[in-house]
Amino acid sequence: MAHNLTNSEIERYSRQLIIPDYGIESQNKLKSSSILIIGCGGLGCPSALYLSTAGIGRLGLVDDDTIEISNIHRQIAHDENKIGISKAQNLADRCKALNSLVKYEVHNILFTKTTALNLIEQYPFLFLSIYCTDNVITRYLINDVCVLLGKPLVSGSALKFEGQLTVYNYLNGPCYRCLYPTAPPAHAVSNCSDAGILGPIVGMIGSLQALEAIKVVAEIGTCLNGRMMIFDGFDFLTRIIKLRPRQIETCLMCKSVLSRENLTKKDREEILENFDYIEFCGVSNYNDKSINISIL
Amino acid sequence: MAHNLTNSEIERYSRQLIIPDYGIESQNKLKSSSILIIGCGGLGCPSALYLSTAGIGRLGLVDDDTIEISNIHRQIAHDENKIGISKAQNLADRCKALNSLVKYEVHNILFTKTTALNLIEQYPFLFLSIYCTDNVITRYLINDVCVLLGKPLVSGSALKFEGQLTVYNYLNGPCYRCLYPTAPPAHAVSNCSDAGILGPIVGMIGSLQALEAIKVVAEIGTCLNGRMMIFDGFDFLTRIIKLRPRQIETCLMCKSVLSRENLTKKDREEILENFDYIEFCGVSNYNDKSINISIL
Amino acid sequence: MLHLTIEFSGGAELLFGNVKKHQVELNNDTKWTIRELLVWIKDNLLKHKPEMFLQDETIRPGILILVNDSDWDLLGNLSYELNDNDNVTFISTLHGG
Amino acid sequence: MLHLTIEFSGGAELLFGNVKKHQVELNNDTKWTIRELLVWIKDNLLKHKPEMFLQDETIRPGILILVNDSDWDLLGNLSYELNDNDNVTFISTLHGG
Ligand SMILES: [Zn+2]
Ligand SMILES: [Zn+2]
Repeated sequence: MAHNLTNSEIERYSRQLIIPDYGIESQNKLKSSSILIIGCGGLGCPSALYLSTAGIGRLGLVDDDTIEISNIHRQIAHDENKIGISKAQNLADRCKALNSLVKYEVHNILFTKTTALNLIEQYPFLFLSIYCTDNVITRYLINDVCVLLGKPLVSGSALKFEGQLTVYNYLNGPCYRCLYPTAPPAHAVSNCSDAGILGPIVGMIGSLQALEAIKVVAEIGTCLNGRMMIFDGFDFLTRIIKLRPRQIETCLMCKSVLSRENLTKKDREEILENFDYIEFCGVSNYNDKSINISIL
Repeated sequence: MAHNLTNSEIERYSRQLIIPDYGIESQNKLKSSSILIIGCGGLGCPSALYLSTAGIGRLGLVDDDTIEISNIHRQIAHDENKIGISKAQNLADRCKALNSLVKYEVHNILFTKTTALNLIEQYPFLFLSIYCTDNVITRYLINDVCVLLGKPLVSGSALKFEGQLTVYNYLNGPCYRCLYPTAPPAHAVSNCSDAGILGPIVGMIGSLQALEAIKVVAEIGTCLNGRMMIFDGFDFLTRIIKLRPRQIETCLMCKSVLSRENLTKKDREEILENFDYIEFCGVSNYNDKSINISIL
Repeated sequence: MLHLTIEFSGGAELLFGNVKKHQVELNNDTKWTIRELLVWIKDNLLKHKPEMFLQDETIRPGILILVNDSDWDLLGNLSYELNDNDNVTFISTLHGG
Repeated sequence: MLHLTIEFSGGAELLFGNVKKHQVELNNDTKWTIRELLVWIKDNLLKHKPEMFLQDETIRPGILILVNDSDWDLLGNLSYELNDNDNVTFISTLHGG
């Protein structure tokens, strides 16, 4: 079939090209697609490494953090002599050493209402992975921007020995807000700093985020939209659960999008502007890492 | 509690130390244990990276192969400018950049009857991951050596969109030979060169091999001994199946070990010597990659 | 008797003495919906911090309820009537990464 | 009728027209054990290469049989008598990595 792969690409990707369910057509789609990874920590590292080696066309890496000594037990792209360096830049450098054919873009920014929409608009396919010190507010914000722009969102999270994985806002599946219309109380949210996390758990979930992103981009197989994988690594139990469909009647974002023919850029900006994320999540700012609470 | 961790180790591993089910005792056990990774390809890379960053004491890396262009789409420790370099050496270098506190040992050797026993004897805990171009003969050989030495074996394998994972020869669980007493016909075995493999699949299975190895070493949680995880990444289905117990009556190796009080080094050598692996597997030598067959 | 398996994961088990799996038997003279089960769990299994489990007589935001691995929202939410041998799971959303 | 779900994975599906999941109905005038089922599968579902599926009247080495996610060896091997709605899975061992 017709394709835009060079001989050197065919050699490099040969072991995935010969998979009957993948093939040259999937590689073509990968090569002409862009993916944005938000968070270059525990999940972002394996996700980015595998998407890069698989040959995605363009990879955007977002993180405003720098590498700390307590990150490197699980963030396998960050060498011990890189403490203090930008995570996004360092991950891009590591990926580039593995595959220089990919176009990398580094965004050392904090996700806020103003930055989010502009950034995500630039990427035809979006793939999410949240870094460890993340907060609920960023999850709602990224979700909402994806819904407003009609982009699928591969969501992974991990804590201690556990992991969760799903694809939001894809086909008939729900978005994050369909599933969680109300934010959890701020004191009920724990993160890797206070509850801990084991490296292989983010390795597994991050790798699977890359898998789902490849399947979405190549339009092959059955993705986790409308389903969620729950993994308990301590007892080694997996379950795949069935989720509610998109909530077009009650979800604030899905409703806004589906009630109009075509959203303009101005419409999207207004919808985001009118929603008070800080109040909704009960936090003090977009980068709220200060709440130190008992675990749950 | 008493521990042998330095302050800098406590800082580095803090996010896993604070997991209630892990804690300082597990880290102590990790630090004083050795693991041998056989095969530094698709599965070996994530396994080694996560065991290294987690702080295993000593990591042995075995592979007689050099890096090829068709490896790097899935072997995330091997940079594109390292073609032709030893896989074991390069993986050790990459791990060392992530965590120089670990002791690394590189073995650029082919596994045969003569090399296997000597090598595995040196490692109190053994962890297996087979490289992609591997053959059945090596799997039986490694299994048998582990049974003769009483060492658990974390086994992963992957092909196309699928993965399999289990822990052999651990507690009451079966060994590889208990489960497969007869080798498959040589023409029925396919590998990554002829059937293909996707990077995120080895990423997932390799990460989970590191998880199970950590649990075996730290003696925590419930491992996959007596169970096997089967993953279908195309349709995203997981299942965990229940396996037969150790076959002390019929398994050639388990029987030899359990029928005697204490095996001496000479006993082990004799048992291996008397078994014709090449005939059993129907291949021509220990490094038989020549059979090019239709897939299955 | 109505036999249920009740499971907690994602951190929700910390409210229940860190026990992930509970086998319970309920007297089935009356019908049991999730609404009544939540109150029963609060009164009989919950160890502390009831406000971390229930809010305004339903589950607190951030915990997903599953019946036999299906989102309770597909089954009628609080009004779902429990059957013998149902598995009811409470999953706390994880945010780390 | 005896209703069975028959699944193939790990590459075994390639012998069956690349179809992973088959729903079948068997006439249950007589009892069905795995022994008979193997022959029935060879005659009715197998597309080609019977020697890649059966050898010496049992499954060929390298394929694991599961009944309801349990190793058939736990259930009596060839003599296991099938029940209505059983799931029988054939898994080819993977060797790659
Ligand atoms: Zn929605
Ligand atoms: Zn055995």
